[in-house]
Amino acid sequence: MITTLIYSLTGLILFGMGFFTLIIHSHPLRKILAVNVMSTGVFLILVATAYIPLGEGEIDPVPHAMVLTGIVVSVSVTALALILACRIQETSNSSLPGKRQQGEVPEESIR
Amino acid sequence: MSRTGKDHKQLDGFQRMLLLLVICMVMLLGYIIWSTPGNKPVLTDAVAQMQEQSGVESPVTAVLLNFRGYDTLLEVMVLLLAVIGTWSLTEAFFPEQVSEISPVQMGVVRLLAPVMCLVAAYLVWQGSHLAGGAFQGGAIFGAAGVLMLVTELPGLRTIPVPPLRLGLVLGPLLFTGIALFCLFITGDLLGYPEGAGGWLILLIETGCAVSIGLTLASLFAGGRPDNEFQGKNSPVSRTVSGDRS
Amino acid sequence: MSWMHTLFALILLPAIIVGLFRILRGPTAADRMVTAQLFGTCGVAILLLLSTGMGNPVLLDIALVFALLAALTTMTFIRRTWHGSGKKKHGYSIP
Amino acid sequence: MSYFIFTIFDIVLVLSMVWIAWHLLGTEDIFKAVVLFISFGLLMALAWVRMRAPDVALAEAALGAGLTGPLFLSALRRMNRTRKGERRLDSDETR
Repeated sequence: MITTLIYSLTGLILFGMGFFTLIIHSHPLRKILAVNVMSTGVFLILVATAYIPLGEGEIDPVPHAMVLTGIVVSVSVTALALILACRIQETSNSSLPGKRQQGEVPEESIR
Repeated sequence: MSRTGKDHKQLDGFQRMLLLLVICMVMLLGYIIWSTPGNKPVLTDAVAQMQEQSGVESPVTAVLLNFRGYDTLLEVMVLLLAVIGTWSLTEAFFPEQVSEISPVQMGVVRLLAPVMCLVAAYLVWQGSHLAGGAFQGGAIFGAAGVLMLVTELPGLRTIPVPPLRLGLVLGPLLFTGIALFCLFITGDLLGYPEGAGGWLILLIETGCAVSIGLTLASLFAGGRPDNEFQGKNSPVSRTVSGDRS
Repeated sequence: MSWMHTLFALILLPAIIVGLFRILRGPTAADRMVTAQLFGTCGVAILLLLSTGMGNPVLLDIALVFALLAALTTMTFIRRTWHGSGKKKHGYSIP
Repeated sequence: MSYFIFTIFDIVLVLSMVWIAWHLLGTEDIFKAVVLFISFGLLMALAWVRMRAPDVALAEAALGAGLTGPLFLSALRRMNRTRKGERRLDSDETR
């Protein structure tokens, strides 16, 4: 019981911290990090509610399966969000004068 | 020394109000968690009863690929969608100055990439009776791809696109195909016929592991493959470029 | 005697926390990355001890995965972050 | 005895996780935040192990500790490339 409580409360605190950071910080990478921390908190709560101490029976596998798929999806979403952030940065930089050369030309020369 | 950005001195009125709201929300959620009667295994017995029929010994794998198979099917589709989104956004990212590969790095890749593939296969096979499965195996397989991408092996930029696409959709196609096959045989979507569950699950897991590995590697590459090769191989971009010229 | 293994795992955990100070202080990026790798090694040790302490051989596989993938992060750091700015005195750091 | 040690292990693990999360969300240096996130993923894997979820721990070890780190490092490089030699405009320092 105590273990369930410890991990649930940790998940809750992580969720709150991530949520707060997600709103007040402006840097896109930090927002993505905050979303990751938030999702971790949610997973922690989900798995902690299914926890049973060693030797007192089997563990409910359904939350584990849910969290397993959740982790994989969250990683792919993170990757997509990172690429989106990069694109936003590249396009917004290239619209400014004087910064186009650094961002754009090397990519052209690679091709 | 390490100044945190959440120093209370730096917060203005709006942020303070927000902090208060977040704390209220967290306390409310905490009360809900506190008052929920926990530690009651809800579905453990239900899973344990059907474990015999599922064809695998690991309960998590049974839930993932048999009892709630359509969830996993949709999830594989989500991964495919992530790759489609990435490919439609930008081209693959390769740093402008490619540094030469030092012998140590080359040695690490030569040593680790095959071992990673081996461990991936081991995890997929192990998924039927212990921890492991398509996702874990696929992740390790993807890590091997990422290792090669990071080292910028010269062959990687000329990878032909059609096999890559085939590999990406192999898992979803196999999964959907088997689901429809089961629909014809037993009348249920993903209702495996008696006794064949284990083999079908292993087949699905292998296909999905390959797809997930390629998906993660392409997500790391950060975009579609170079246009040059795409133009040569795919009819779509050929017509587009033809229209443009 | 399986609680002995758990006790040793518990003793190894502060080793991670001490390393955290190096991540927070570390003047160069390489210091931080090396400490993260140290965490990986420490995590492998903790997992091996816990696998006996909790009586679960599957944890050996997790330790194996940890050890395999630790090289990936280092490799990315060397290829993508460290290189090209390693000639500077303080290495790579974001202003 | 074993139960007691496990509970202490849980508490230390949880406290260090919250501490890491605090610094990773609050620090101004993004690279430091990324390294802290890699360590955070490692501790998360240990937490899954403690909650008797070896499947989840295996996925977290492979994805959370292994693959997200390179993803973030690569994205950091790609973002920095476009703004080489200029100060950050939209930094968190204004906050």
